[in-house]
Parts: sequence; C-alpha cells; structure tokens
Amino acid sequence: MTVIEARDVAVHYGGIKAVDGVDLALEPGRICGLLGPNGSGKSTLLAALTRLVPLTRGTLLLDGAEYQNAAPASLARRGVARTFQTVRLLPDLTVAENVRLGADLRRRAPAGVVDDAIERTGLGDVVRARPGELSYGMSRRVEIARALATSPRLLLLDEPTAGMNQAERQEISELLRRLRDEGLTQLLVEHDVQLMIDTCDDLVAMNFGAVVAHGSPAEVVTDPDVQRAYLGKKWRAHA
Amino acid sequence: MIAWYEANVVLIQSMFISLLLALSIQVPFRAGVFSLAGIGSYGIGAYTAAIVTLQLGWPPFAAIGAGMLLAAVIAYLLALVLARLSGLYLGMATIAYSLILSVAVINGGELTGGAQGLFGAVSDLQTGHVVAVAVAAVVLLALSERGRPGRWIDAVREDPELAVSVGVPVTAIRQLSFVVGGLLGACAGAMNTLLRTTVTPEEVGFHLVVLALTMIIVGGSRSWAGALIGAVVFTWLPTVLAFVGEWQTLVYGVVVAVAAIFVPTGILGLAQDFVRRLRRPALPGGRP
Amino acid sequence: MAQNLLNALTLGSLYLLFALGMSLAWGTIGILNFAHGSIFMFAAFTGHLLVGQVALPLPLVLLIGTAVGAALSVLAQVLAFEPIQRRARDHRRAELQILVGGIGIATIPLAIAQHATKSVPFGFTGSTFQVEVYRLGPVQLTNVQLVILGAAAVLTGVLAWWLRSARTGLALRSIGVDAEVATMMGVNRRGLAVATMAVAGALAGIAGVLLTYYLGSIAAESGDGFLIKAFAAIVLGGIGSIGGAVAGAMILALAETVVLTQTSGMWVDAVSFGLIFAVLVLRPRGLFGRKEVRRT
Amino acid sequence: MLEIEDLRVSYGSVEAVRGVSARASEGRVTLVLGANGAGKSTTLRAVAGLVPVRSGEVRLGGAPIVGRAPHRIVRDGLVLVPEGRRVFAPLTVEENLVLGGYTAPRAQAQQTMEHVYAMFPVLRERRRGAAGLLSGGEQQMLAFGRALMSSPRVMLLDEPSMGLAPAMVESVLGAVREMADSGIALLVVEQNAELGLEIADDVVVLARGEAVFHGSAAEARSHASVVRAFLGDAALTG
Amino acid sequence: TSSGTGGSGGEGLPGTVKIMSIKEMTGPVAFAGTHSTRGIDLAVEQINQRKFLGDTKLEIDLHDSAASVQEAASFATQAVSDQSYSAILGPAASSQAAAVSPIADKAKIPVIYTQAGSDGVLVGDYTYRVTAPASSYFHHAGEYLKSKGAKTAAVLYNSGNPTLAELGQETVPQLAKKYGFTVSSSDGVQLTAQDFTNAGAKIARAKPDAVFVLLQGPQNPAAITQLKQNGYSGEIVGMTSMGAGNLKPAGQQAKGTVWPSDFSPHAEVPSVQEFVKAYQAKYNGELPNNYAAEAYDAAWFLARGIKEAGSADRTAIQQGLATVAKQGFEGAEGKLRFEGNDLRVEGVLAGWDGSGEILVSREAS
Ligand SMILES: Nc1ncnc2c1ncn2[C@@H]1O[C@H](COP(=O)(O)OP(=O)(O)OP(=O)(O)O)[C@@H](O)[C@H]1O
Ligand SMILES: Nc1ncnc2c1ncn2[C@@H]1O[C@H](COP(=O)(O)OP(=O)(O)OP(=O)(O)O)[C@@H](O)[C@H]1O
Ligand SMILES: CC(C)C[C@H](N)C(=O)O
Ligand SMILES: [Mg+2]
Ligand SMILES: [Mg+2]
Repeated sequence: MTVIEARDVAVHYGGIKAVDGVDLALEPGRICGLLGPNGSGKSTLLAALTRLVPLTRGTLLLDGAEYQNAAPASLARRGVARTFQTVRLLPDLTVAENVRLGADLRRRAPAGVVDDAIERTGLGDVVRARPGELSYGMSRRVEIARALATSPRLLLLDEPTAGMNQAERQEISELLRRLRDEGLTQLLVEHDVQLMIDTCDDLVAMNFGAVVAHGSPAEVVTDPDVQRAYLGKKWRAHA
Repeated sequence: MIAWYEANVVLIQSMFISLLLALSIQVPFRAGVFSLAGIGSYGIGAYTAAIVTLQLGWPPFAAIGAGMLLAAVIAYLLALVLARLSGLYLGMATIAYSLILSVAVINGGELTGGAQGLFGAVSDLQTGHVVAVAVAAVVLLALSERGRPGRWIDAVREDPELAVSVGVPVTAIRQLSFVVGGLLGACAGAMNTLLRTTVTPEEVGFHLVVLALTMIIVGGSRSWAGALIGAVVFTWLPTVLAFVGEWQTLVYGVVVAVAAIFVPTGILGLAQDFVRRLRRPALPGGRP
Repeated sequence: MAQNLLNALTLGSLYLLFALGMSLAWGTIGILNFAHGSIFMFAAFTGHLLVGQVALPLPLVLLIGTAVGAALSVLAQVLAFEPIQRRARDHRRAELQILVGGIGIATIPLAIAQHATKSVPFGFTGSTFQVEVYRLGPVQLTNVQLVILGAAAVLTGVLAWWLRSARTGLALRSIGVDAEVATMMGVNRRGLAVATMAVAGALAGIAGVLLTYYLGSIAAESGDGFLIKAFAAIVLGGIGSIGGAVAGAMILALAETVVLTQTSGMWVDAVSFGLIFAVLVLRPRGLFGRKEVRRT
Repeated sequence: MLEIEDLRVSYGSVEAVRGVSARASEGRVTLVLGANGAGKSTTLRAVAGLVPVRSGEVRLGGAPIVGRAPHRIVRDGLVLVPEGRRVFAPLTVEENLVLGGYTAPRAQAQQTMEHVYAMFPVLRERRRGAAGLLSGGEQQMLAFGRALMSSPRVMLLDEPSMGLAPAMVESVLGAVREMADSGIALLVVEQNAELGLEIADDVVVLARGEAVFHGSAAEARSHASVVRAFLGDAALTG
Repeated sequence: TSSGTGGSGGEGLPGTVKIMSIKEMTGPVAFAGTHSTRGIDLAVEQINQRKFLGDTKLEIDLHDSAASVQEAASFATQAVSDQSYSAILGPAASSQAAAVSPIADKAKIPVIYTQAGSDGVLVGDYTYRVTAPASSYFHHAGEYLKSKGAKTAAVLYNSGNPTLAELGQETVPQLAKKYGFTVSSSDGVQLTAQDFTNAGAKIARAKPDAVFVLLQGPQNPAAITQLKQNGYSGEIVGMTSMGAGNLKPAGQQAKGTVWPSDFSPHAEVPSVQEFVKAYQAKYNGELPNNYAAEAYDAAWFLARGIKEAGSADRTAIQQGLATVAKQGFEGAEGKLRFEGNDLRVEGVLAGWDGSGEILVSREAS
C-alpha cells in the first residue's frame, strides 16, 4: 500500500511541459528524495500532488483513493503537509503564531505540537519575532515547523535547507530522519546530493518533466543519465 | 450630561451607524477581499426598511431584518459571480454594483420615491437599540479576530495558497466575508432610515464609499477597533472643526491626508506599536 | 449616426486624456491618485482666473493648465505619496494609504475653488479663442473637438511609445514591481517618480482646460465625476496598459452615447457601470490586463 | 577596491552587525561565512545602501559611500545580488536583464546579455516569458545574470548558489572566479563552504554580527572551528 | 415641550429671541446658503433697528451644515434640546430638510425653510417653507411660449433633483396641455451629468420651437452652449437655477434665455424695490438674487410670527406663524400668500440678456 501515488501526471503551461507523464509512489515510513536539474519539474510536481495546480492529465491517489479532483484544503485535513520553495510566512503574526497556524487545522490539536515543532526546528529563541525580522535561514525553519504542526502523515519538502550551512543542514537532516523513524512519510526535494544520500531511503531523478531514474540513492547517483544531466564534477568523480 | 446627550443624540446615533458601515467594508478587507459591496448593502437596507415600514407597516426589527436578509442573499450571489476577481478589480466591480443601485433607486418610481426618496417611515427604534446591535456586532467580530479564526482570516488575506495548504477553507471564508459585510451594511442602512424616518438617493451614493474607506484606513483596517476609531473620529471631526468655519472641509482633508501619510497602520496600529514597544524587550540576536 | 460616433469619440478622448495620467502613475509607480480630479479642476480654475485678467489664447491657457497640473501633482507626490511609499512595508498596504491620502488632498483645491466660486460654474469667457463650427456633410465638428481628438491621439501615442520602448519606461514599471530592487539596478526611483507624477499632472491639466473649452464651463465639483469614470475606464481596460485605457475610455464613452441617444439619460450610469461589471465578471483582469504572475 | 571598516547596523534596538570589517580587492574573491542570522545579508545590504548604517566606514575605490543613495552606489560600480532572488516577477526575463544593464552603455549591455544567455541557455529560451514563472533555480540564474549586466567593478553576492543544481552551482561559482580573474572585486556569501573555498582567496567568518575570523582560504581550510561549522565533521577527520 | 424659553417665559417677549439658522455655507450648494444668509442678516438688522419686536432683539445663530444630512440633523437636535432656541431657519437642500423636519416636528419647534422643494419636507404644523414651488408660478413660461407661438417643446431635465424632476415630469406636460403646445421629447439626465453634447445635438436636430432646460446651476451654461453650438435657435426656458450668475460662462450664447422666477430685482413692486435698495445699500450695490429674497422673507415671516405670539415660546410662535400665514404679507418676493404651510407667490419671468439678468416682465403675456 502506498501513501500517495501519481500515475502519468502531466502539467503543461502552453508549450511548456513542466511535468510530463510522471509516475511516483511513496511507501509509508520512508523518505523519498526527488532531484533533478533546475526547471525539471520538481516543484510543479509537488504543486500537482497538493492540488495547487490543475493537472493536464493523470491520476492522483491518496491511500489508494483517487483525489485529483479534491479540494486542496481537504488534503491538509487528510494529513498531507508541505513546505514551499519560496518562504511563505504571514508577516503580521509572530513566529509562534505562524507555527500555530499549522495546528489550527485540527479543532483539537494534540497538546504540545506547536511547542514541539518549534523546539525541534530550533526556533526557541525567536518565537516572538515577526518574519520580517528573521534571517533567511531562520524563516526556512518556520516553514518546516508550520508543516510539522499540522501533525502530518505525509510531508512534502521543497528545498528545506536552502540558505543553511553545512552544520545546519546536518541538523535538519537528522530531524527528518528522526521524523521518519517516528513513521512520517516524506518527499524531499533538495540539490545537496550528499544530504540526499544521507537522508533518503529512495531517490527519484527527474529531467524535462519526466522521471529518468529511481532506486536506492547509490543507484541513482551513479546512473549515467543523472550524472550527465545533474551532478557536478565532484559526484562525477565518485563514479 | 443628559443635556449633552440630548443635544448630540444624532451624532451619537450616527457614530454607531458609521461604525457598522465601516465594519461592512472592514470585514471583507480583513479577509483580503477588496469588496465595497457593503455600501450597496447599506442602500438595500435603507430602502428595504423604508418600504416595508411604509407599505407593510412592519415593526422596526422586522424591517431591519428584511433589509439584512435581502442584502445577505445578494451579497452571497455577488460572492459567487465575482469569485475570480481580486484587488482593485473587485473594488471597481463592487463600486459599480453600488452605483447601479443608486441609479436604480432614483428611477424606481413609486416604490423608491424617485429623486425625492421615501419619508415618513416612523418607527419606535431607539438609540439604545442601535447601540446594542453595534455592540453585539463588535463582540462577534472581536471574537473572529483572535485565536484560530483570526489566524485563518490573516492567512486568507496574506497568502491564500499557503492557507489552502494548511487546510483553511479559503473559498468559504471569502464568501462569508461578503455575506457578513452585506449584513452589517444593510443593518446600518436600515437603522439609519428608521432613525431619520427618511431616505433619499443622495444618501446612498458614492460619498459613502469615500467615507467608509477613509474611516477604516485612518482608523486601521486590521481590526474592528480601527473601524471604531474611524467612526468616532469622522463623526465628530466636523463638530470639532466647526471653529475653523468656512475652511472646515479643507482642514478635514488635511487631517485625512496627514493621517494617511504619517499613520501607515492607522491610529489603531500606532497604538498597538506603542504598546508592543513598551512590553517587549529587545529581540535576542540570531542563533549562535 | 456619424455625428454620434464623433461625439462619442470626443467624450472618449476627454476620458482618455484624464485617465491617461492616472493610468500612467498607477500602472508604473503604483500610485492611484484620487486627487487627480481635483488637480484637473484646479488647473482649469487657474486658467479661468487668469483669463479673467487678460484675454489669453487657447495655447497659452493650455500651457498654464499643464504647468499648474504638473506642479500640483508633484506637490502631492513629494508631500504625501512619496512618504507613504517610503513608510509602507509592502505595496498592497501603500496602495490604500495612497488612495485615502489622495482623497484627503483632493479636498484642498476643491475647498479653495468652492470658496472662490461658491460652486457657480466658471469658464474661459475672456479667452481670445472662439469656438467655430465646421460642417462636413451630415457631421458637424468644432475646433475644440479637433484639438481634443488631436491631443488625445498624439499624447497617447507618445506615452505608449515611451513606456514600451524607452528604458526609462521599463525602469518605471520596475519601480511598481519592487522599488527596492529597482534602486539596486541603478534606477533613481524618487527622481523618476516625481517626473512621472509631473507628466500625469500635466495630462490632468490639459484635460481640465480642454474639457472646460469643450463644455463651455465646469464647476468646482466637476473633477469628482470624472474621477470615477476614469478609474472605471482604466480598470475596464486593464490596469497598467495604455491600450487598455484607450479601449476603456472609448467603450465607456460609446456606451454612454448610445444610452443617451437611444434611451433616457437617467440610466447612463447604470448601463455603463453595468457594462463594466459584466466585463469584469467575464474578464477578471479587464480587457487587456496582464495576468497575475503567480506560481507555487 | 571595497573597504568595510567597523560597520555597525541596527534594526530598531536589535544590533544585527556589530563592528564588521572586511575588504574586497580587484581580482579577488572574499568569501563570507556565518550561521543563520549572523549578519551576512545585513552587512551586504548596508554596503549597498539599502539599510542605514549606524556607524563605521565603507569606501568604494577610496571614496566613502555611507549615506549615498543606493542607485548612486550602483552607478559607482557596485552591485548586489540580493538574497532570495527578487526578480521582477511580472516583467519578462529579457526585461529583467535590460534593467540590470540600466546604468551600462547600451552596446555593452547588449554584449553582456549575449554572454548571460550563453551561460544560461534556459534564460534565452524563456526570454519573452514572465520571470516570476521560472523555477526557483532559473530565477537564481536570472538574478545572477541581471547583476552581471551592469558590468560592475565590485559585486556582492548573497548566496548565489541557493537553489541551484550541483552542476549549475559549479558553473556559477566558476563564473565568479572568472570575473575575479578579469579584475572585478567580489564579496560572496556562500553556504556551500566546500565549493566556496575552492574559488575564494580570502575568508571572513561572521558570528552574531561580529567578524570572528579573517584570513586566506588556505588558512580557513585548516582552521578547526571554521571547518567544523562549515565543512562538516567529516572534513575534519578526513 | 411647551415650557417657556429665554429667561422671561410665559407672557411677553424676553430681551432676545434666539434662532438657529442651519445653512449650507460650504460645499456644492453654498451658493444657496451664503446668499440666504445675506438675506437673513439684512432682515434681522431691519427688524432690530426698527424695533419691530419692541425692545426684543432677534439673534441668529448660524451653523454650517456643509453638504451633510447628518450635520443638519445634528444641529436640529441641538436646537431642540437647547431651550434657548425659539425656532429654526432650515437648510436649502431637500435631503437635509427632510431629515430635520421629523426631528423638529416631534419636538415641536418651528422650522422655516427656503428652497427644499421636496414633498417630504413639510410634515406637520411646525414646518413652513417660504419658497413657492416652481410649479405654482410656472404658468409664466406657458404664457411666454404661447405669446411666441411655440407649438413644440423639448424637455431636458435633471432626474436626480426632486424639484427639477417634478418640473420636467409633471409641470411641463400640464403646461403643454394648458397652453397648447406639445412636448416633442423629454430627456432626463443624471444628477451630476456634465456633458450635454449628445442631448444638445439630439434636441437641435429635432428643431422644437422651445426647449425647457431644467438643470442644476453648473449644468445650465454647459447645456445651453451645446444647444447653440448645434445650431439651435428656438426659445430656451429654464428655472431659477439659471439665476445667481450661473449663466455667466455661457455669455452671449445664453442670450434670450428666460425662466419663471419667484423673484426679480427688477420687478416694479414697491416691497420688492424696498428690499432691493436696502440690500444694495448693505452689500456694496450687489443685486440680490432669489435665495437672498426668499430667506429675507423667511426671516420677516418669523419675526411677524413672534410678534403675533408675543412670546418666545415655541408653540406660541407656531401659532403666531399660522396666523401670519393665513393673512399673508408683502415681502421681497412681492405679495406672499400661504397655502397651508407652503408659500405661493405671483412670480415673474426673468431672463438673460447676454451679460446680466433682466426682467422679461409680463407684457409678453
Ligand atoms: N505557471 C507556470 N507558467 C509557465 N511555466 C512554468 C510555470 N510553472 C513552472 N513553469 C516552468 O516549468 C518548469 C518546471 O518548473 P519547476 O519549478 O517545477 O522546476 P524545479 O524542478 O522545481 O526547478 P528548481 O530546482 O529550479 O526549483 C520550469 O521551466 C518553469 O519555468
Ligand atoms: N528587518 C529586520 N528587523 C529586525 N531584525 C532583523 C531584520 N532583518 C534581520 N534582522 C536580524 O538581524 C540578524 C542578522 O540577519 P541577517 O539576515 O543579516 O543574517 P544572515 O547572516 O544573512 O543569515 P542567513 O544565513 O539566515 O541568511 C538576525 O538576527 C535577524 O533576526
Ligand atoms: C439649493 C437647491 C439646490 C435646493 C433644491 N432646490 C432642493 O430642493 O433640494
Ligand atoms: Mg523548485
Ligand atoms: Mg542572509
């Protein structure tokens, strides 16, 4: 049984085929990494999965049930949470309130989810600050915390560690793995290959809107197509 | 005190009516819906109340209710028809709706009294009733500004897509804001008609758009309190400015302009910033 | 028929001349100036005062109107709109502040003109310019109409060309999108904004003077009526598009003319605003409005 | 070329930068490292004139520029690639580039544009499309390309590789190195310290608004605390 | 509240009788408010100087209602609640007046309006209006057209103003029946219409013998200019809104325009000329207009009512006013007579000779 599944999904904008026939299935309790060159359709695929863009064609399944016509807000209620590649915070709310917005989903959010999310993402010092006062890296953490506060079963992350340094990325990676161990299924988009290898159980590589390789991290990063299209010389050397 | 009240009872009534009118715009604004349909609703409320009072002899609260119901239904239909509009495009469409209504009442023949309007809509509506209705509305709206509903509305305004991604029913909240705006506007219009016993086409024109906008922008558009501040200021300002005589309008304009320039978040925002600064110590620096 | 079309074209050109300045400031630097109508009126009013002293020819009155319009508009920019934009956190917020600030500013010239005229209409009776009527077959045309049509066509053309092809036009649009980044490109945001407002005000002044010549007289309150019409025309056409402003103004004028000539004038506003409403329902960003650029 | 001396910047009562000194010289890349919130972006923004400086000196080619309007600073030859891309979303890709060359002579701008298109072919493909519809990485390329358009003497880059695919990071950082070699002075904030160090000549490390390390790239690579914080423990043992 | 006022109360007049005057001194109808106030000031000066009320002085407390219904209503409540006010001189705009009337009627304080032509203004015994409805003296227009042999007439009226709408929709058609011409076309324009090109062209093309231009002040010169530019050469008939200098911008083009008026400074009636002379003496030779004359009469009407009442008591004054109204009197508008609480005058036909207002007089009829 897959948690979420895309079958032959396509999203076209006029002549631009942002996503063009993708099949993807996420197994429960695993982190699946999604990588690919800039403009290969990763973010668009995430938007399609969360119903924020209309599909040109294809089928979406959540727990085996089709949902390509569902209202986007209903997905959150069914346990799908996401972060955005561009930070999206509410400027008038404090950090704590921005995180609480995630928990608002449930009339009775489990006690402590908000505090827990704040603590796990390392936002303890800035809970009362407003987004405009945060550095870029800190605001990325708020994105993650807000998603966690929805108590999701499935988390879709679009470049959550952009703007963080090596040590900070480690922290986030550890956090994601811990969450996985607690049973949270994840789809992670990132360009830091080492981080992807360290964090993910499976990898999917995209190019030109289509999946070009998938399998274990080791398999995917050694795939010649992926190497040519995507990886830098450092990783090419590894092969 | 009683003498003062008696002498100023019209202004006191106007203040609460203006508050409701301002809220009819402020509520949709808060949800990021730039709808000025509340002005049209004011007209609907004003005329409906006059018509049912004059022709059917309905008691005041039934008359007000009738106006509110009609306005709410129309507001809901507007919400459906205008669902794809946003920003000033929505503002223009709703202004157009309000202006069409004011042409319609002039040409409404016997029903609306044409250019003369309707008069003699006598009822036993009291100032106390108006105050009670306004207070009730404010309490309900104040509740919607806190906690979960408050955050949801903020999210709908600032970033609907984000809101959807955390499960906020964006469409429903938008539609609700139209309907609530309609109810508030119609309530204000209906009560004003019954207090004055008359309504003329002139009173439901474009100047209400200007007045309502001015009240909530100068008062502060993010909260009922801003609308209240705006209503108080702009009800009493002419009286306060009476001493400048002929140049009253000029000074009024200068006050509005100065407020818009120097008080970017409205008088309410100014007060809140002040309180926040008093309360909050400096933010600790970044993480080590 | 031809006559009606010509009249509609003239009215449309007047709306356009008025709307052009407003649209320019709004579509580029994001300033929706609600004092535009008041500036328009005051330019004509100043012309009226001067013409009352010395008999001036039309070009000179136009020049005065242009100068007064530009000066008032720049004043509003420097004293009000600039500070508002500087203080506001984001664009959307500044938009409403500017709108209300403009409403406040508008009352100042209005109050002065009302005080001076007691709302009695004024015109350029002292001007040396005489209206002449030409007859071309079934159509009659006045020299004022000619000037109006010419001015609208030429000024619109120049403005459209400038915005489209000149780098300055692009710089202006960038200010409207993100003023801070625009300065990071080397754009002198304040200078350009003042220049834009001067042009917008000059256009208002020209429109005010021409309208007064055309109608014979206007009153202190005349600016207000034009304001909402111009706003409507711009929105109808699509904000930020000069072509849209042209289309909006002409459609509005044509609709009004049709209503006026075919039915009773009492429904003019209902029909024209009904039209705007209908257009917006079908095209939520006006006729030529750019689609909002948004993606996830 | 660019000298920053004891720079202090506050947001209200928050002191974000507390006495940072740094320099960028012709032909050299100065790498700025630091944790989230350390004050890197603030330093760059202050130099570009976007936030008021509380005290300290910034000299461009010897002339003080503190307090100068940002658009003048650009005309003096200093350009900043801002954090978070900030492309003009409704304008086309090409219009973004033209704006980047606003201060440059037309002919030169035309030439640079060809160069940018050659470096990022996707931008040429999409040149008539709205910049806001590009993918995150494509926008980053545009932001970088746009800054090149002004042919600056000094360039400040705030995380130029953010959101770029690995191969693209290499080519962008490669371009940075090439620019330095052609005589431009660069100050680069880069979280990818490993790659950053490969192209950098000098390094400044910021922590809580203060410069805690100054030195050459080689020194930085062997400086334990720098390594631990920015290259990961693996590099220390390896 | 039939209690006494102003100190002495009961029988006899106090030292001063205080009146609140609510007028539009600013805003779009300021022309009415400011001229009314001049008329009132003149009347009060005369009343006090001539000791018309014995040693009692009339004192006017002026309040500017601007263009606001709310302000006007608020001043009315202030007058009501402050027992030192004995009566109100009301605003000119119908919408404001309609809001003042119920307040005054309920509190039983006399209000005397000028202008305020709408139906809803006179609501009970306490509200009076000293501007005759234009329809009541519009026969002057009918007679004039008959004398000119007009057979067809077009109507252009403002449908947003109650007075003008009534004239256009009801009075003129009745006139047509009575004076033997047909209404060839009738066009309403909106309250704030500015461009009369189409209306002017349309009417000019139809070439009616006469056209009724029933518009608000600033609209009149614009409409006439368009009619003339489109080659219209028939009669142009207006209403009092053509007076008060409103035709100046149309200059020579408006020459020959006539309008029935309740007042002309050139009327050879002794009471009119007495007023005109006094007015000119007080205001540097300026000729009074109808707003001034109406308000002058209103103030005198009030003074007579007070004298009749012999008291500053509101109810007594109302009764006094009723008595005076029954008798009528001579004033700035000539012979005044009341129908109920509403004024009737004989009226005149005024006109524009290209540079100023003239009396077309009744010799035409
Ligand atoms: N709304 C849209 N209109 C036009 N083109 C679009 C739109 N959305 C995405 N695209 C295009 O589709 C392609 C895929 O974009 P997407 O954002 O999914 O890429 P990505 O894989 O996330 O890239 P990156 O790693 O740079 O974030 C890009 O070329 C982008 O320009
Ligand atoms: N507008 C602001 N108002 C108040 N404080 C701010 C503001 N901008 C930044 N700060 C604070 O200043 C400090 C430095 O921020 P800055 O953005 O310079 O960090 P940074 O080093 O660039 O971090 P990152 O790597 O996350 O981008 C942080 O503590 C931040 O919270
Ligand atoms: C002053 C005038 C414009 C008043 C108008 N005659 C009315 O009855 O409302
Ligand atoms: Mg992406
Ligand atoms: Mg930063």
